[in-house]
Amino acid sequence: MNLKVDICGKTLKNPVIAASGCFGFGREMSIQYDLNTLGGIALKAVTAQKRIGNPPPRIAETPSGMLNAVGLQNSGVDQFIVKEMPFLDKLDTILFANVAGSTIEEYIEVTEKLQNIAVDFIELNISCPNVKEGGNAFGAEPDTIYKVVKQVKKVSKQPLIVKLSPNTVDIAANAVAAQEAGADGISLINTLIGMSVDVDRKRPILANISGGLSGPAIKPVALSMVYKVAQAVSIPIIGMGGIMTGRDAVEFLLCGATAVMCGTLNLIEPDGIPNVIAGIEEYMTQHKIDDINELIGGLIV
Amino acid sequence: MNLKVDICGKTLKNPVIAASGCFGFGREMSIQYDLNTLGGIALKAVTAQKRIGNPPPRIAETPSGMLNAVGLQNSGVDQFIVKEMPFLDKLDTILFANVAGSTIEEYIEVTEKLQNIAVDFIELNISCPNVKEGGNAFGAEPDTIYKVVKQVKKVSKQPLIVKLSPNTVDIAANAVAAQEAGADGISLINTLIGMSVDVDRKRPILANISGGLSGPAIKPVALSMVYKVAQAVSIPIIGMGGIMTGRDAVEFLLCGATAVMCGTLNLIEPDGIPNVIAGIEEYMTQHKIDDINELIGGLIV
Amino acid sequence: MAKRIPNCRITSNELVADDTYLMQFECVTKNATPGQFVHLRVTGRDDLILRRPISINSIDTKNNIIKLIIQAKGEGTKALCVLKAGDVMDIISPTGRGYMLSKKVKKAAVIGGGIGVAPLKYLIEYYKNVEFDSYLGFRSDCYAYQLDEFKALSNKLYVCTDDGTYGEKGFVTNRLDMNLEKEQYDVVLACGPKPMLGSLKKVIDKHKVPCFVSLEERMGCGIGLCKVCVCKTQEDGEENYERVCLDGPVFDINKVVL
Amino acid sequence: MAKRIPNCRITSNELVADDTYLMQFECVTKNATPGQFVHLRVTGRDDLILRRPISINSIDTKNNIIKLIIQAKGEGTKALCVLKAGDVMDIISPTGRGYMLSKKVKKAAVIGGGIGVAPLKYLIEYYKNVEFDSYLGFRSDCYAYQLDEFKALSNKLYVCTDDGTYGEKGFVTNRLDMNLEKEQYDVVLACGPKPMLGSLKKVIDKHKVPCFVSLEERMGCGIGLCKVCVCKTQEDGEENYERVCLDGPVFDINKVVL
Ligand SMILES: Cc1cc2nc3c(=O)[nH]c(=O)nc-3n(C[C@H](O)[C@H](O)[C@H](O)COP(=O)(O)OP(=O)(O)OC[C@H]3O[C@@H](n4cnc5c(N)ncnc54)[C@H](O)[C@@H]3O)c2cc1C
Ligand SMILES: Cc1cc2nc3c(=O)[nH]c(=O)nc-3n(C[C@H](O)[C@H](O)[C@H](O)COP(=O)(O)OP(=O)(O)OC[C@H]3O[C@@H](n4cnc5c(N)ncnc54)[C@H](O)[C@@H]3O)c2cc1C
Ligand SMILES: Cc1cc2nc3c(=O)[nH]c(=O)nc-3n(C[C@H](O)[C@H](O)[C@H](O)COP(=O)(O)O)c2cc1C
Ligand SMILES: Cc1cc2nc3c(=O)[nH]c(=O)nc-3n(C[C@H](O)[C@H](O)[C@H](O)COP(=O)(O)O)c2cc1C
Ligand code: FES
Ligand code: FES
Repeated sequence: MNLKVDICGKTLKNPVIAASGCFGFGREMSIQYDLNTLGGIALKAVTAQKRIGNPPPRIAETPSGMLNAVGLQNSGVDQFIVKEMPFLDKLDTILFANVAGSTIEEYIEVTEKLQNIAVDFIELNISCPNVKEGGNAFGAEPDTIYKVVKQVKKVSKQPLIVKLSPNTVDIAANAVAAQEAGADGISLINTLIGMSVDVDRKRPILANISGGLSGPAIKPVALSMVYKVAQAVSIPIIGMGGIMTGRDAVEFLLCGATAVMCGTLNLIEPDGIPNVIAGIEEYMTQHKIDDINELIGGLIV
Repeated sequence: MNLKVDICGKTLKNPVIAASGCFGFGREMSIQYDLNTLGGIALKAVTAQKRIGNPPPRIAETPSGMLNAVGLQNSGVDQFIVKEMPFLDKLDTILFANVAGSTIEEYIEVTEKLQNIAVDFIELNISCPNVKEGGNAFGAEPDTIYKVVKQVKKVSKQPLIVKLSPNTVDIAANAVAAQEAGADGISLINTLIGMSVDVDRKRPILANISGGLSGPAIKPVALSMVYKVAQAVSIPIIGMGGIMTGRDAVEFLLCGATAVMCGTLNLIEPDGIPNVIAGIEEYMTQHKIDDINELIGGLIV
Repeated sequence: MAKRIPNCRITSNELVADDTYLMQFECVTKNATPGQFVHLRVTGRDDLILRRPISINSIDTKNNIIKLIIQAKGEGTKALCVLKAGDVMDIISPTGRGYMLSKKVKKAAVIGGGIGVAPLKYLIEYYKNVEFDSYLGFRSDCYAYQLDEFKALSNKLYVCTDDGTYGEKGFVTNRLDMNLEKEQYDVVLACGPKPMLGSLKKVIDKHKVPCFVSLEERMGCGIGLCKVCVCKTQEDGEENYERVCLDGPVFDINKVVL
Repeated sequence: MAKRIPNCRITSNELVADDTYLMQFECVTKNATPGQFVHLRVTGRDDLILRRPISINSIDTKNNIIKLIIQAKGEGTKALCVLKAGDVMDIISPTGRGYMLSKKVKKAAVIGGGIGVAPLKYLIEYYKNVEFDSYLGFRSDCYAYQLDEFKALSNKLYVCTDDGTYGEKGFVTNRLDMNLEKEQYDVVLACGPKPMLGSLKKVIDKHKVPCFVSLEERMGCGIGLCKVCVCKTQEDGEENYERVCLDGPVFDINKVVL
């Protein structure tokens, strides 16, 4: 059975990647299982300078979903390189460095600093809903997407995956803009903007008032967007949003994703991703599919 | 205890309204309970001509939510007036006629025909995701919203409530555009666009491929949008999206909604809305609140 | 009238065939006609927001017990099938327009496939004065259920399996087709999967017997509010979508587009 | 190491105070330190996607039984509290950095409020060679639990209730404050609601005793991945957010901003 997929000429052992922000820099999970069994790891977002992030509470539970408002807490790109890369360098899996920023200059600065580092892909996070500037402000409309992608592409030797926001009108137009600006792939979706209220205290649950909605609740939205983007672009797509099982992952592959990412799953089940990989294999066995690439875009409409 | 709220000078017995498309024209539910206990009823969408709607399956279950793709099936505005109004005329509750269309002309035509009919409000549905033309195409961006609202407002004697789509970048800007064009109120949210796949058959579950996501899953998105719109406009807001209990309704009131609508709830529990009203009363008793108007916009941030 | 009863107590739930359970629960449902269904929700499974429509298999009016045959397919029916005596579920009962036979009907055929056999049992129990021949189709022996009951209630019983592991090998619509050459039925009453109803339509067209079929469609409310559960109908050349939950599930076979 | 065990069997679950349950379940957890917690998910409640952190109240290492004290508050804890012997739940155990006492500690005070009393029992059971004075605060008599056990395990036991229905009326931090005038403790170990920890901080500042507190924060993973569970810390003038789940829940009171 072949589970290998190819993205921009790089081969993933299987199509299941840990999503950014839900896996730290891999260290904590490495005591749970062998990280080399993963298709890849998207690392926690890094910015030019250290950020302490938003005050707590940063998480709220919602029906079949959750809100988070971490706010890009990280030690900055320099510390990332010094502190995290030595551990990551030893891994034999595909690495996605998730790059965030408040300005185009910041995106460029971070990407430049990552040039001599052994990360396989740059994942341009222009879709974080939890920071005042940057993030969603760049990722919502085709013209701003085009601008930032064009600039960052110039400095990036690694293939550039652009991570899109679902908080938009026309996701396909946004994906096309990224492709035209030189993106080598699209990952989607980041979180939907949401809110939750403690009626007894008459206060929002998150200190940040609103946060990013993830988990099973958003899977239908994610699937629809992946399917639309797959009709619109020719570059590979990495789909995510609410994947909890192998069968969920297959839904994304059928809709046109070459690989998938699992985020929230890791917050619930430390052994979640290995189970998703096993679930895909089980599905393939049941349906007598030898090569996972047969599933990609295989939806019958 | 006062549950009465006021919208555009009309008094609702309580702030709980049946949402459009989930209550037919009232008849089927009238055998379940006395419809006059409702704050109001938003009727199923009507268009200029009869529409047969989309082929089945039109519904899919998703985690804590559902997708629908009814596609505005209705007998047309003339038949609505002849066949449904005699029954509705006898009710003592506030009626919202939900107007849909594919062109601005159609919205105008339907609204004009409703002028001599005893409906209290026109609810302009520029946010239906399940038809190819019209619907979401009008409701996603400020300029098109402004245009259609401006035109329809000219022909409407009844106060005009504009129902907004969540499939957008900046809901506050959309609401402001509606207000500037003369809208008397805003209702939101209509459904998010979503999709669901049967992995065994490798096919979308809905014949229409995608549909509108509703139910508890979308409540965080709805709350966030209601809260943002409440900061941006001065006209009343009717909030909805995933309300299942009195406490859910209170979340929306605290975020700034003057009234709420319940849609999906009716598909699950025929006695759902009476229970929501009772739940609000229970909350008010617990928290020693005499007048429901104290709750509206009462979120402490 | 369809009524919600949020706490129906299950009195028993037992496996009667592969993946197939006979569930019994306490419920005062008077005047339910055969072909009507109950609309079930699994208490506590708030992630599964929709109800599941399940046909009435039998009613014990003396003890107020409703019987259902439930096939464990997806998440909801699987959750229903593991419920035990004493557990509760949330139901709407009864709903839909069932099989309504005129007084003139003396002899009729019921034809069912798979899980579609279930409502036919209540049908032949209910119309005590009608003589029924039963035609039942199953994929295989291991999926067959309630054959003894059908045997006792029917004038004649024909059972077919796709693989020949029980009764006749082949499709039960073929058996009906052959029998209609000699047998006279006032009406044929059917329930089963779409392909079976399609074959039945051809048989009916050929023999020109009145026929009513019970349809399946994905549902929301189950009581006529939401129009998601439609089937295509054709009358006087005009196509329409009618609600399976309230205008059906039982339709004249000549009215629905199969 | 924190490990997921998807099918932990509950052996008993009983009410020990108003809304408060003592739950026992089978689990091989070796080397759990006091102050560590288990991270629980209700099997089958797929709408509640997050786990709930609950401190270890006691471990019976011989029989591999973990005891928890759970207060039924919101949906998740309510669902946990109705579980019965034989039911299963999904846990991650143990996680967090607990109270770690150096060999030098001979005499210590534990101070807890409400549900924060629960982990202190495992603490005083665990450090058998330390002499503990226990200071326990409850809102009211009806919320107090395990007082006999604390009595047996403590050198001295002080109980306060807000309304005076049991023990002393008033806040337990006041009792500690008064006692610190004469008593010498090598360390004070605390767990309780934020306002209590705030008052404690003042007491500690005044008497200059080493003190470690266990914090509560809303959590995601519980194992250090997601950084949602943070508390503000201050060291050398620099503010930071540290993870309650992995860097804590037990922190030096002088490091955290309360
Ligand atoms: C009028 C009527 C009577 C029925 N009577 C019986 C019966 O007596 N015994 C029995 O075992 N089954 C019966 N069915 C089919 C039964 O309703 C479905 O098998 C069941 O809803 C599937 O739910 P699930 O949780 O297993 O599947 P899931 O795939 O988890 O269901 C997801 C959603 O799709 C709907 N759905 C999926 N498959 C079907 C289907 N085939 N028909 C309708 N809705 C579907 C579910 O209701 C639910 O809303 C009947 C259906 C109808 C319409
Ligand atoms: C390290 C630690 C140890 C704890 N030990 C115990 C214990 O021994 N016994 C006990 O009864 N309680 C304990 N708690 C508190 C307990 O975790 C919460 O009361 C519980 O999570 C609330 O869940 P719910 O389903 O009742 O509330 P809901 O409001 O339904 O919960 C929704 C979400 O918010 C979170 N949440 C809500 N309130 C709290 C809170 N006070 N603290 C943390 N998360 C919260 C839930 O975990 C969940 O993710 C502890 C908390 C922490 C952080
Ligand atoms: C706690 C948390 C933190 C996240 N942080 C990041 C981040 O730093 N960068 C990023 O691109 N996405 C971030 N995301 C979004 C996820 O990578 C993913 O796009 C989203 O959660 C949807 O997938 P899921 O439903 O599988 O979680 C975060 C999500 C969560 C829940
Ligand atoms: C089956 C169905 C049909 C709907 N039809 C309409 C409609 O005709 N007009 C409209 O404005 N909204 C329609 N809606 C949207 C609802 O009125 C409501 O905006 C949405 O479902 C969110 O609320 P809820 O989560 O309470 O259902 C429909 C929703 C459903 C589920
Ligand atoms: S299921 Fe709602 S109308 Fe039939
Ligand atoms: S809960 Fe995820 S880091 Fe603490």
